[in-house]
Amino acid sequence: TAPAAENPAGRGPLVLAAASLQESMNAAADRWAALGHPRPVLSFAASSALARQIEAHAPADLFVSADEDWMDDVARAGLVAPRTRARLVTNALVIVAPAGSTLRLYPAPGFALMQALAGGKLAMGDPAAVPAGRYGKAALERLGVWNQVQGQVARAENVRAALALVAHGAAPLGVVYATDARAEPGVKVVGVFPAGSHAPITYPVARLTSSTHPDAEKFRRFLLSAEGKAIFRRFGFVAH
Amino acid sequence: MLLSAQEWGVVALSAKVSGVAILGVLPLAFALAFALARGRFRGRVLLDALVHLPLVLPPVVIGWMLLVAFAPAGPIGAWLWRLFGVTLLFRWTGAALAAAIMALPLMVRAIRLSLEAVDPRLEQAARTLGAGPWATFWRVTLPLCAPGIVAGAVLGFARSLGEFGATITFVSNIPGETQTLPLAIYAALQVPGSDATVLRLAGVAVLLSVLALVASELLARRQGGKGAHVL
Amino acid sequence: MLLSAQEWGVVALSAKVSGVAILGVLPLAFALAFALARGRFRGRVLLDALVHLPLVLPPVVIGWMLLVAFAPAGPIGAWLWRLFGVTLLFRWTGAALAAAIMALPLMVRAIRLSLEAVDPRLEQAARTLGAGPWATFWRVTLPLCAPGIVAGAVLGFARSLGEFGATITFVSNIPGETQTLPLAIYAALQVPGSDATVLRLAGVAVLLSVLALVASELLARRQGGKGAHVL
Amino acid sequence: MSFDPAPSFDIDVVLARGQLEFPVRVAGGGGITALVGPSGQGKTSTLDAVAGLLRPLSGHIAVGGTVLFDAARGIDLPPERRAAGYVFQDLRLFPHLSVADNLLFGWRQAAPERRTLALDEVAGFLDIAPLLARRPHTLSGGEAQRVAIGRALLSGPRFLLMDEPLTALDPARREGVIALIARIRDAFALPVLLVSHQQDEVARLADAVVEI
Amino acid sequence: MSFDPAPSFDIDVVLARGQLEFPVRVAGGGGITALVGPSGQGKTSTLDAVAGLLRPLSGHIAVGGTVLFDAARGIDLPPERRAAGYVFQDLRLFPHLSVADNLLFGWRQAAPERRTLALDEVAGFLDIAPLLARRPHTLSGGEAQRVAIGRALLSGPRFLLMDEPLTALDPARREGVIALIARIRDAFALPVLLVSHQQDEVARLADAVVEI
Ligand SMILES: Nc1ncnc2c1ncn2[C@@H]1O[C@H](COP(=O)(O)OP(=O)(O)OP(=O)(O)O)[C@@H](O)[C@H]1O
Ligand SMILES: Nc1ncnc2c1ncn2[C@@H]1O[C@H](COP(=O)(O)OP(=O)(O)OP(=O)(O)O)[C@@H](O)[C@H]1O
Ligand SMILES: [Mg+2]
Ligand SMILES: [Mg+2]
Repeated sequence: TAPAAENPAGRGPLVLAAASLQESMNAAADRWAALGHPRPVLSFAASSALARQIEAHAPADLFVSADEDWMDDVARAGLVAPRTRARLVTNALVIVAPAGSTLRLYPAPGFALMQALAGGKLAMGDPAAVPAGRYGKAALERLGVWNQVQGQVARAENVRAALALVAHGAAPLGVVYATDARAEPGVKVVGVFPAGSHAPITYPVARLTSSTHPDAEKFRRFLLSAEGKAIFRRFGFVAH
Repeated sequence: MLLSAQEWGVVALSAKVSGVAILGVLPLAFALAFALARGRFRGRVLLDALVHLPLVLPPVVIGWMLLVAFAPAGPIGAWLWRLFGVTLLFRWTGAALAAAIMALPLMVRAIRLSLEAVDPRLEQAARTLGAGPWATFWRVTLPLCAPGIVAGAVLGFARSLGEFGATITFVSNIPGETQTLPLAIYAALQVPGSDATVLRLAGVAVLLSVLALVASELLARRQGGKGAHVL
Repeated sequence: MLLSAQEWGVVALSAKVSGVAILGVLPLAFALAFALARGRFRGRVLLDALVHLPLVLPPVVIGWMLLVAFAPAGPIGAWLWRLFGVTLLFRWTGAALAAAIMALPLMVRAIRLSLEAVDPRLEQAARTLGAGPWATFWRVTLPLCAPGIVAGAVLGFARSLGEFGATITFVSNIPGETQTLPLAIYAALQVPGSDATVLRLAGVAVLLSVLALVASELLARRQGGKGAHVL
Repeated sequence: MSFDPAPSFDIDVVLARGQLEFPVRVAGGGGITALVGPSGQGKTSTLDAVAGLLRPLSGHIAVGGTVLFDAARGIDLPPERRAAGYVFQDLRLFPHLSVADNLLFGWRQAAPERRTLALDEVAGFLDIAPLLARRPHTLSGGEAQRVAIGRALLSGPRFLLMDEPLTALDPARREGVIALIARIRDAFALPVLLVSHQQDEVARLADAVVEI
Repeated sequence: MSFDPAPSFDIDVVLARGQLEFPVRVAGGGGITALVGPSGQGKTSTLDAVAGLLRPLSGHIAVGGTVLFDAARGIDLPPERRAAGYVFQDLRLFPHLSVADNLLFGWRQAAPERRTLALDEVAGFLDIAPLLARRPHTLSGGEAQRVAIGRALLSGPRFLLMDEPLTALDPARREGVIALIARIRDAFALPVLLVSHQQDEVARLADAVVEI
């Protein structure tokens, strides 16, 4: 028998969320608390780490993943409560350069990414590990430039680290989410990947079978409500 | 250095986790160091390798192993839950366990180095003076390797303060429960433009370790310093 | 244990990065240990704290500091580029630098512990026998603290093998150039269902460290073992 | 001098040190038995064997009628149960303890009824009272030697093993210590095994001389 | 015995050890100067000062006409340039070196013209030839003492400082070493400062006796 999550009075549900959702999820939790509920407890880490914790039967209430694969993995283990998985938000993929750049790129089949790099590195999340990297690689492949640039790719631990590489001038260009680019004043968006060049970038949310907190489902619904989605849109996510 | 109330909580938690980790693991570290320094059993190198494991593997892997072992259905976790009704998952005690394991190899090495420098002739002298093996251990061996114990504890404490990968993988990143300084720093690093927060928290971590260092220096000085050579 | 050609490359790179890091940083570690053990200058505790920094701060922060310092526009990076036309960014040399810095505190502590155990009366004896300060250092002090140097090197090598956070932050994860074992393991960990790969790579890392341990034990045995006590 | 009629030291063993193996036979008559012989011949090894620090290959060791070691009967008392008052040739003072704590190391372990001497008394006789608060590494050679003697005497020993205990002492102090040893032997009927290269010392102190 | 007419040791210093301060004056006539006095009076400290291991508070030290230390003139030769052959009271053999490497430690540092003695010769005289491959911790007390003497002699010293160098030796070996020291003094006109508690030793060897 798995130990149940404790629910000391005044403590909200435990939400495991991908680290890239930190600002928006915190804002949502603040709003929820302002509505008179106990503030949810938010734990941010890589989706992979959180999924493994769930699969180890750690007592949590909600899981917000940065990609569908890890949510699938959790679901396969039978740990997602029936009919609670939903698409929370989506994101767009962009090319960034240091803030002072005057470059302008139009990602299209065969576009001049290689020339724009001018021998420098293309920073992105590790395609083998980080969702943003995976999407980025897929998009570049679709546009037929991956083969040219793959030797120039600097694979970062996560998308925020890739962002930092560009912001500090270590790499002239980077492939990141639109939300990241928005948050970092050290970079500017110099190109946007067309939506068709990669699979939809989605952030699924689900309640877990281990959830015992009475507020868990209510908070999940709040996130998916119009008010919740408005909060995410403030941070650059796409939510309908 | 001005910290918010929540940040103070993080600092206090970090100090608690590291302190408990080091004090808790010190006896084990000593026992392992003793076995490695003095023991002549088969499998010594294997034990040595096992002790080094947390250094050699990326912390995330150690955290994952802990997660598997201490999961409610895991080999140790199930047992802990049945017998004591406790779980370390998502608890500060789990963070302390992770910190202790990551600090262990450093502590064992330092203590072992000191143990190997203890002159066995002094232990013989103690025996002839009526001290049995235990009394000799407490009154001669242990005090003679005090420098190694202090060095090991300091090194381990510093390592615990900086522990990140195993902790976040094992007990997640729960404010007030498992969010130690490195996890708070990580959280800040994920938010563009929060360099000031990162630096402030890093400053506190450094300050904590300087305090530990100064305390250890004072301890070492009280212990007698240069007097540790055999006449 | 069957590895793919690419995985063998990762192993070879890891060994190279760790080996170069430890051999390269050993003299610095010794110099720092010497200053901390023998020096009586102002700011000793500060230096001590600085040496411990890579332990106390999360590795990612150290990697980030390296990135800022060694970026083409960074204070050291710009200078390196202008003078020598080299950059450490995204290079295996940068991975070695990160590994060296993370291993430094462990090595300094071990060496310092041994240095503090050297009997100054033996150094005096060497001086009366005509050995100047340098000859005394080479012929007496250094061999007497060989156990600490070996212990420090082993500890540092193990730590280097496991280094992840600073490396990936500083030089990113470039196969064939900076993708060491922990980075490869991390990449595998991020993909659902690749536990077997993780375990295989972790096994290789452990094997590498066991080799280093065995080598160090043999070295220590040749060095004379129990004979290190003053008559 | 008063003699103890029972044989004090009854040693018949084969010892091994390094590659070397050598037989040792000592049959002390009582009182002080001097062990003399060339350097490197095995005097210290013999004392180590009696104290329980070196296990003989074969044979037996008895002191004052008590069997400490007997290979045939499988007897081998651990050092702490032999109650030897051993003054080591290389002194072996505890570097981490003050002189006073060195002196009291054995005394504190000893059963109360064996605490026949007091710290002040011994320190006075050995002229080390002013040194009690010091650490061993600050002592001169002769001072350290006297502390080592005092530590052995204060441990409530059933017999004394003294390995060249007077080498670093000036003539006056040597007289004092010799008188002290003789007094203790007589007062407590302690058998003493004394290694010495000084013929005059041996002649004056020893009740029996054994050549090794 | 042949005398050196120049004063061998000219020492007039104030030494400090711990809290203690004490003046020391030695004016040796030549040849072997014996330094005698009660334990803890400062004999070892004096030798340390001559060897350059203990800096006097004031005064001067000259040996065989060479000034080694002069507070007033700001002269203070480092130990390695004084070329003392120092036999320490606590021996201080190098634990990490074999007996042979211990013996040759100073010899290897010495200028070729100062290598007046050979390893074999010294090892033969001191009867330590069979020990050359051993480590110091396997030596008996007397063996270690002879190695320490040999190490000092082989270093090509300009003078000898010997702190109770014969305490652990049996009478026969002591005779041998005494003869060796006398021979070296005469052959190389080496001044020797000898600390000893043995009145017979002092009487037989010393050309001058200084009470401390
Ligand atoms: N570090 C120290 N602190 C305090 N006192 C010291 C220290 N070192 C030596 N002394 C004291 O200085 C005095 C002189 O010591 P020294 O070793 O020169 O004596 P010595 O004449 O050689 O005696 P011995 O014949 O016993 O060897 C002694 O009383 C000793 O206790
Ligand atoms: N660990 C060892 N390895 C090899 N030989 C050893 C070892 N320990 C002692 N010996 C040898 O054993 C012999 C006996 O040593 P012991 O110390 O008993 O002599 P001793 O009679 O006390 O001599 P001394 O009068 O010089 O102190 C010596 O020749 C010594 O070299
Ligand atoms: Mg002996
Ligand atoms: Mg002396």
